Amino acid sequence: MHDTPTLLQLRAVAKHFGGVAAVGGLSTTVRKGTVHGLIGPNGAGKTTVINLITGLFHPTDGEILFDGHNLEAKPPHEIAALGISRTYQNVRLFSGMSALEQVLTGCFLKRGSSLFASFAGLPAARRNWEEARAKSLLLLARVGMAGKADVLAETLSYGEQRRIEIARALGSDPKLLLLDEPTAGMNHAESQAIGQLVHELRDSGLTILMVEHNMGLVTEFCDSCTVMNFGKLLAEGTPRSCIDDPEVQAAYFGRKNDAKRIQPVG
Amino acid sequence: DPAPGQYNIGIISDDTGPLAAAGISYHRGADLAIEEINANGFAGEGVTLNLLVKDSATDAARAVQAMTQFAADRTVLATTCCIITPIAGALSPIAMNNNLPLVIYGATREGLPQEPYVTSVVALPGPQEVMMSERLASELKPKRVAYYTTGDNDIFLARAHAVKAVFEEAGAETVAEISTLANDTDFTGPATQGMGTNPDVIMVMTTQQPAVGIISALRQRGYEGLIGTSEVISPPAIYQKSGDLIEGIPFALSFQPGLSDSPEATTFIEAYQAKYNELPDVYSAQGYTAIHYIAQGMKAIDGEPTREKLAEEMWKITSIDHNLYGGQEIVNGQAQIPETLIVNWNSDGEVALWENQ
Amino acid sequence: MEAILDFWAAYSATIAFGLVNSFIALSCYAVLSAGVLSFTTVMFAAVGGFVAAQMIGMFALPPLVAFLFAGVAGGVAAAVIAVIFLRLETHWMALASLALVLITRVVVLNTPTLTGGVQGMLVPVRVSVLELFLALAVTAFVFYRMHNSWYGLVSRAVREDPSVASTMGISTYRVQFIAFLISGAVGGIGGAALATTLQFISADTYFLALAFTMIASTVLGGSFHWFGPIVGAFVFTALPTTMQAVLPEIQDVAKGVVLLVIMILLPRGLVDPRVLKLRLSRSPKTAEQPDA
Amino acid sequence: MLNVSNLSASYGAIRAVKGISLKVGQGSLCVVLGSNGAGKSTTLRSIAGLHRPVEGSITLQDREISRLKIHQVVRHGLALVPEGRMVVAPLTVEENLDLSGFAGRGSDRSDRERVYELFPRLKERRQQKAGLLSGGEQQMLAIGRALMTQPQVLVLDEPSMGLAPSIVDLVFDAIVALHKQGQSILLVEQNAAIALSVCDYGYVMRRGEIVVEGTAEMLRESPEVMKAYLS
Amino acid sequence: MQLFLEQLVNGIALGSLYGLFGIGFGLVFATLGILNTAHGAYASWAAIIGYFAVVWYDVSFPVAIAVGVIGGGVLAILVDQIGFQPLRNRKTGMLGALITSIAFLIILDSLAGMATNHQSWAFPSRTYPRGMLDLGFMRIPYMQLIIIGAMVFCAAGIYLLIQKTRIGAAMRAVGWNAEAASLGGVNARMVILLTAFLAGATSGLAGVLGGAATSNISYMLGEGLLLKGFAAVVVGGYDDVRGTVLAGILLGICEVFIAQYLSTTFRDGFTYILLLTFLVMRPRGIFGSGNFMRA
Ligand SMILES: Nc1ncnc2c1ncn2[C@@H]1O[C@H](COP(=O)(O)OP(=O)(O)OP(=O)(O)O)[C@@H](O)[C@H]1O
Ligand SMILES: Nc1ncnc2c1ncn2[C@@H]1O[C@H](COP(=O)(O)OP(=O)(O)OP(=O)(O)O)[C@@H](O)[C@H]1O
Ligand SMILES: [Mg+2]
Ligand SMILES: [Mg+2]
Repeated sequence: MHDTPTLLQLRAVAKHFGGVAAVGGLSTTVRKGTVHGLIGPNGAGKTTVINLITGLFHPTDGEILFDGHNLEAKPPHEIAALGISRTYQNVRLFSGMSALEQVLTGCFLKRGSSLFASFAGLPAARRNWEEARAKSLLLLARVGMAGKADVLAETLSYGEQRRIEIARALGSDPKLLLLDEPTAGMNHAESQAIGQLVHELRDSGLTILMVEHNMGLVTEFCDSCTVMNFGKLLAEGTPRSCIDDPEVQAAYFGRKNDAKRIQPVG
Repeated sequence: DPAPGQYNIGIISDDTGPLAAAGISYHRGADLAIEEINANGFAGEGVTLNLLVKDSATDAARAVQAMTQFAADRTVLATTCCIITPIAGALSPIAMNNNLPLVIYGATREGLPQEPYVTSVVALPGPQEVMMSERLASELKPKRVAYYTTGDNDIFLARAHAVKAVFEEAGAETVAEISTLANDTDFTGPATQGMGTNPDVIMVMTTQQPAVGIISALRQRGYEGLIGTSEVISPPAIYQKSGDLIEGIPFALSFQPGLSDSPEATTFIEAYQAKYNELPDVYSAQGYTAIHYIAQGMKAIDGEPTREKLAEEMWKITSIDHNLYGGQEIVNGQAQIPETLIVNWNSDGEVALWENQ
Repeated sequence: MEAILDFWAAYSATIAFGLVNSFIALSCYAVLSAGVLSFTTVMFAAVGGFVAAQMIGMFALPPLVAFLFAGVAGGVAAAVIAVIFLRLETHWMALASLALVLITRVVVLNTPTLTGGVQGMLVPVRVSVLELFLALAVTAFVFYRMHNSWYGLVSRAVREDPSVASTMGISTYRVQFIAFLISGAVGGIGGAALATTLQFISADTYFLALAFTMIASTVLGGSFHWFGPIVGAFVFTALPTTMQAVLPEIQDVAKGVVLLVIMILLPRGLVDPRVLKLRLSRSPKTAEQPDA
Repeated sequence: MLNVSNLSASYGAIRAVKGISLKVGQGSLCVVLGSNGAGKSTTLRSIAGLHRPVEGSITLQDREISRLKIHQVVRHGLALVPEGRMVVAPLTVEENLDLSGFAGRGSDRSDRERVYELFPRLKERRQQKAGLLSGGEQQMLAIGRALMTQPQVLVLDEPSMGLAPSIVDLVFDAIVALHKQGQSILLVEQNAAIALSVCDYGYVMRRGEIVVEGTAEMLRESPEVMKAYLS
Repeated sequence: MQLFLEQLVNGIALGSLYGLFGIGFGLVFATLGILNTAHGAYASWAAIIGYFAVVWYDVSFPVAIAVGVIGGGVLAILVDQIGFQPLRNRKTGMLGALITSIAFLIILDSLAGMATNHQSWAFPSRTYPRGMLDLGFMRIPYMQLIIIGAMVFCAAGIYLLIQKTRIGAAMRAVGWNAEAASLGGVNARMVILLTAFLAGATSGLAGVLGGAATSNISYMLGEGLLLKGFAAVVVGGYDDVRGTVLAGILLGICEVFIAQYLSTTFRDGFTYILLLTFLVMRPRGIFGSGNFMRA
């Protein structure tokens, strides 16, 4: 596992909000073609890290390297164009758009024709548009929302909206997919399905950084994992080694950390 | 004489909107003129006129629509309208294209009348204030004069220029030229500024609302010298509102209840008071004149009146018979300045001839 | 036939203003649909109007040709404005654009050689309703194409949530810049259309009343689809005339009440694509719920 | 305590809840299970007054509450921890908690301290705008707010969502403790294992209907539930 | 020097009027999310009501103020309940309410036009304090002192109410999300009514005082205030009373001094160019309203 090349590297990244150091000098690496877990207590700075990687915030300090590029001061859309795509912890779909349109928007980077060509309706652009539609439908099917293409996304239930978000993030054929608690609000079976999807995606060459509180899922589906606490690195390694780390136990699992609770029940 | 019957005249009024106060006056003057004409057969034996009303709320687009509708209505023989120049400017091409006589009763601008369809019953601005200023300059011999004007209104800018030229000619120093805007409401700043220059005479050549505001502000700040202004403070409602603040301030005009004593004026004032329970003002006099101008043209027609014939006859008129000024000349469709009265409000709430105290 | 001709003669001006206001409303919609509430349309219209008036006055151009120049001039003005305005955030942008409307008026009043200053300007040519209609049809077609292209999709995304859109590779700046260019061009044409319909323009022609007409038409018609502003412009233009015919005494009050009632019944405007989508959502094919 | 009978709710033409009945007895802890889109949240929203039901009755201590406004429901003693948290973003943590003073159920500073005791993280963040909190912190705040109103029935929609394991433990410890003190609780939870280990009685929803109900043991042993939620 | 000082006070008084008017406008915008163009109509109506109270019932000036203020508040409540309430929870965003408010602007202004015969009126002399306070080196009209005082009083009161009390927290909460606030037990409807009343009342106060001071009580009175009040709110950073007031005063001073030392023709142009420059340099206003949403 450790011989695969690095795709994403954080070097002493810090982010301060006023007096609060949401991230305080975090260094870690994500290797190509792996599923990397990012875990830690609430407020540890996980979401902030994702925001920093996607350029919604800029680090107060340190640097982020992705696939040979320094992401410093790059605006979000340029970072996305480099091949980073994400979902949000609090689902953020475009209101007024159908499920299909959401995913289609996600395909923007891979539209294959210029804005003007598509406006002018040139034949090639038309073909591209149809391809993007077909791809979006496929992606919807992949997250289990095949029948809901025309449904106004905001009328879907929470769990369903999360799936649309994943499909939307996949639209741009990213190299790195950042998932912020993708299974929050899903039951065991549904989480497993998402886990399977994540594995399939990895096997097709995608790298995934996943924030998750469901430790069963992390142990089962992550290849490696970073644990944060108070914006700093607490532990790093395989999921198992992280979980067994006594410091992690204390910070993350609290007092009753019997391993059984972590295992999928049943 | 024209063929008997009822004929329609369109008025594009300003009954609502920012200039409604004056607009309603024009409209009422026109209404009274119609009544008088129909009662006395001024437009010809058996001829009655009927006023069709469309309110523009002083909005150019609405005025154009109203004018187009009148143009489309073949029963409309003539139209009258317009307080402000932009609307008059927008309506005259329609009048010309549709051969529809248009009498402008409020807006003034050089070159507005166009043969033969567009005519104006208001004189170009200036001469009256010039006459008044000449009198003020000779009687008061002011050393320092300050001027207020409305910077976004061409008519009042022109008036202020004319007035200033008179005083400068007479050797008065111009100590301040302060411009305000038509929509301003706060005049403490301009008043303070004007008084800071210590003028002995202040000439306020602005539109109505600012004029009243400036005069109030000057008086409240304790300015006691002479203020001169224009007919904008003549409507009785202005006196009702401002009372003693505008007493003794001279202004020039051609029609004023109490002073205008021609038979027409007396009848008009009585009828107006009976109908609306208040005194008419210059604006209603202009609305009145506009309709009489049309009626006079009608009367000159032989046979079935048409727009073309009416326009032709109106263009020929050199003097409007029924007017409230004791004489109203017209040259090429443009009214000339009628007799001028220099007056002020006195402490009895009446308008009296102005005298230097 | 007679009746139709009479109706046409009487209401052709109303229809003409409906067409003119459609341009103005579409210009407002162009930026609104990319998430920018801006009154700069008024300024673009002024630029277009005076450019067209000058061109017609100097070179006796036919109106439609003058419209082209007006559109280009509006677009250029928009490019300059966009560079400044896109630095601001939404609410502040709305104010800045209002400020620009006031500045425009001052500039118009004080450049008499270009605009006639306080005197205003006569426009010697009147555009025909047919010409206006043609110009609007072309413009509407452009909006139709845009709506159904990547630009349309992406601008809706930017309007709903610019930061999410940006993490999907969409440059908010670029989308909104394009929106401004379109708004400028269409606004310029609208200003020229207004000039050649009124035949007399001055500082007051392109002032706050136009901003009100523009925003009211757009929202009344529906600000989520390009067809909305056109419908809104016609309704808003015809409203005073209709009310005057029906209730002359209280025409303005009646106009306000009608506007109010429409907004309360259809708060998202007369044309609302969302309603259509909701209906689609309910079609039996898609209403199936996933099984556990 | 809380009695829902024949409740139906819909969004436009979509019927999301189809005539369900459920009961939360005095001092009991009931749980509702179901997959995504089953209608759980809609049910809870209807109970709390966030959504107008189409038909059915909801009584709280024999008082009909189905037509009441949200704040009236709260004042009658039913507090909801909603899906999606719904904290008041522009207010600080402390102000969010203090709002519940409007519930008029006698909450005061000491209640606030109790919430802070449960979630020390909130105390650290108490002057921060709620909208800037991390997801889990917001969830804590939503739970804290509900507790502040001192409800007779506490209704929680996936309270563990987005919480770290230690906090999930905390929350469930708190739920168990409240339950022991006699608090009536209605809980929607995706983690069926935990839910069934603490509740008295459970319902399983599918496509807007209740398909299985029974005591916790019954459900734990039901093959259907096992297959769907616990496998 | 005297001229300078007197003009300064003129500017402050004018700006206080903008600020006073802007407080309510900003309050409704920041808490209820409504850009209320009808806010000016409250000022016009309050002035008109106060005027009629004086003319018909011969009440004293303070009573006229009170009547106008209450009238403005009640009017605001009516407008809110008839026009804005039906739009709440219907996903219309800011625009729906904006147009509704334009509808009310049209209705209220034309009714006010009818009520005043489309004329401008003034409080009869001697029904309000018309004199000036003579300080020797300068003179200040009493009305200006009253306006400045009223503004300071209202600004301080409303600032404290919003920032330091639970009711203020509830107002901010309801404006952001009524459902979320209700979950804490807040009666959103009552809070909205209170907010609307406060906004209408302060606008009314600005209307009565401004109408008296400028001798201009008309159906167009509010329109003039609206644009300037809006500018004050935005420059101030729209959810901060202190910012609104400060920006309003700066605006007033700018206007007076530009008119005095440059020219009135350019007054609006210069004022707004200054404003634009300021916004470009400081895009979030004087106090820069803090962000409370995050990615
Ligand atoms: N814009 C901001 N301003 C101030 N503080 C912030 C801001 N964004 C985040 N924080 C704080 O930074 C800390 C880290 O937040 P972050 O959202 O990254 O946590 P997290 O690890 O994702 O937690 P969770 O698991 O609960 O989602 C939190 O305590 C939060 O309150
Ligand atoms: N605002 C809405 N408009 C239209 N339909 C909606 C809306 N909200 C939910 N629905 C539909 O109602 C059904 C039930 O949704 P609900 O949120 O109650 O499910 P849930 O059981 O809570 O699911 P989850 O576990 O994902 O939270 C879903 O099919 C959903 O699509
Ligand atoms: Mg997080
Ligand atoms: Mg749910």
